[in-house]
Amino acid sequence: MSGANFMKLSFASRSENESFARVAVAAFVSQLDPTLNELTDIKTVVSEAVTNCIIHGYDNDPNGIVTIAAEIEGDTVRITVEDEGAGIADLEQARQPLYTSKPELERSGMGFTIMENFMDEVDVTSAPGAGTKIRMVKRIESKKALYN
Amino acid sequence: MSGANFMKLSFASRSENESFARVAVAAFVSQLDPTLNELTDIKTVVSEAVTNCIIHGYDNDPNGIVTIAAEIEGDTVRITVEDEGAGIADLEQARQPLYTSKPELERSGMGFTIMENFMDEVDVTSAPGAGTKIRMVKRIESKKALYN
Amino acid sequence: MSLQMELEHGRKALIVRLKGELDHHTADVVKSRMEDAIVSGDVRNVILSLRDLSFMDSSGLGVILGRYKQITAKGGKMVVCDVSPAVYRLFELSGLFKIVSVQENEKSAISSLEAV
Amino acid sequence: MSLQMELEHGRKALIVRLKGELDHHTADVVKSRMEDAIVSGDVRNVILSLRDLSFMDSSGLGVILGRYKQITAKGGKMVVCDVSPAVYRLFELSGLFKIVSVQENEKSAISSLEAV
Ligand SMILES: Nc1ncnc2c1ncn2[C@@H]1O[C@H](COP(=O)(O)OP(=O)(O)O)[C@@H](O)[C@H]1O
Ligand SMILES: Nc1ncnc2c1ncn2[C@@H]1O[C@H](COP(=O)(O)OP(=O)(O)O)[C@@H](O)[C@H]1O
Repeated sequence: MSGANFMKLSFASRSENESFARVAVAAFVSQLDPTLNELTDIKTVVSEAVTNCIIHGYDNDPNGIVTIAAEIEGDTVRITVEDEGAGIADLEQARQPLYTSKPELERSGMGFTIMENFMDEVDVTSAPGAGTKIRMVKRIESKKALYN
Repeated sequence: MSGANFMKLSFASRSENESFARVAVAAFVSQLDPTLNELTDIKTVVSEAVTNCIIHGYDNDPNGIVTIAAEIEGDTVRITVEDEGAGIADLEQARQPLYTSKPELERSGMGFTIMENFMDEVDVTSAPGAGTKIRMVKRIESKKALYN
Repeated sequence: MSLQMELEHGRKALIVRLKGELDHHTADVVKSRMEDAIVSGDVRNVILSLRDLSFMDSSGLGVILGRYKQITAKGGKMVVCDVSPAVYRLFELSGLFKIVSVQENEKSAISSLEAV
Repeated sequence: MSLQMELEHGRKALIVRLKGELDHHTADVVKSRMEDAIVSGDVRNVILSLRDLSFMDSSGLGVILGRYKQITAKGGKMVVCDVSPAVYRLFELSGLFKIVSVQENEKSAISSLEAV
């Protein structure tokens, strides 16, 4: 392999695309021969981030666009999930476990906490009216073990 | 549902992405609740078109970009697969069953024939040096049956 | 659809079995069907079986917590059973396993309701 | 890897079992491993079992046709067995089923070689 492998995926902000998005990213990452647990982690964080774009970023308006980029380099996968929606005013508050701005929608407020726990790095860029971009990094252990 | 659902996917022209591409498109199309046969058809034509971009469009250079767009409207899925590679000089010849410009790579020359047989419409735009774009349309029967 | 639901009105509890993927998209139908069953039926307790659940994210936590609140407000109990390691991890992270009773399978879930 | 290969040197034939997905990406390894086995080993015929093949496209047709040519050049035969309806359709479209013998399973593939 020369250099990094990458993909970029954009789709309508419809909830029926949540499942599609996590399957697509999982299929891409499976090139690294991850364990089932690692694959579940990846699916879960993609689901969290994409759901947030749809619910919070676009307030359930199906006319927004969600963009995912993924890059594989060595044993590391980098994933960004991005919307051009509402943005987040108070990032520190947003990242608190159990904090949600939409309790009426039965949100658990656990999305960011799950991303932080399942990935090695999570970095959020956001500003009100300017959308939100989540960058996540995870090293895939199975491949590493192979090279030891 | 209001309007059409869509997705757009770009990735490096590496053969390891062939499997990823067909899984991603199949996951998107599965919203239409296709039969297993229909899903296999879709996977196969995506595999054919993407493989052609990689082998013929980019001559196996992994630095090219393959782009897939898919749109679901009613019971119909529209898929385009596109490269910015070599292009095709003689389209009529290229679409002949069993014709291949790379017999040394054990190509069967059946890619276009399969696309034409498995999809309802196939339309190719190409010019030497200007890349190739395949547009394919398929109506998903299972959904239609449901509405009858 | 990527989620199937089976509702069984047992003597002690409404048994809800989920099959497939529970995310934001599918949580709506889980919410409304369980809500309706709890409100309209003579339901004292709820057993939620996740044996055939192949995926769940935090939207699942939300809908489970919502039904937990609903049934406890009626004086009932909620037991979740057949929880996969992946789902258990979400329960741990969110602290849900501290408030919702988790049992190994439907049988022990039923016994746990009888024991009290 | 998305394709696994099993090679068994039988009395009458080299038996090759493919499992997983046969596309352009995985065709290379199928080509080189079968090529090596046919060239180096004392192989008279080839039986290719597709029982556990979950996907195949026209790159698979190419690699099968290539091995067919290789073994027939040595005076041998090639039999393909356990062909799914989807793969059979590709065989039909390409006319491959007219030149390569297709048998139901390994057993009948072996008998078909003995019969001649
Ligand atoms: N893409 C986004 N756009 C706007 N706001 C967001 C976005 N993602 C998260 N947020 C904000 O951060 C809060 C916490 O997110 P999260 O931890 O995923 O919990 P939940 O989605 O359950 O509310 C959300 O309630 C919302 O206010
Ligand atoms: N994306 C493409 N870019 C350039 N040439 C192409 C492309 N797709 C197809 N072709 C040309 O059309 C021919 C026939 O394609 P196809 O029927 O798929 O057979 P095969 O891929 O087995 O050669 C190819 O051999 C090639 O010359």
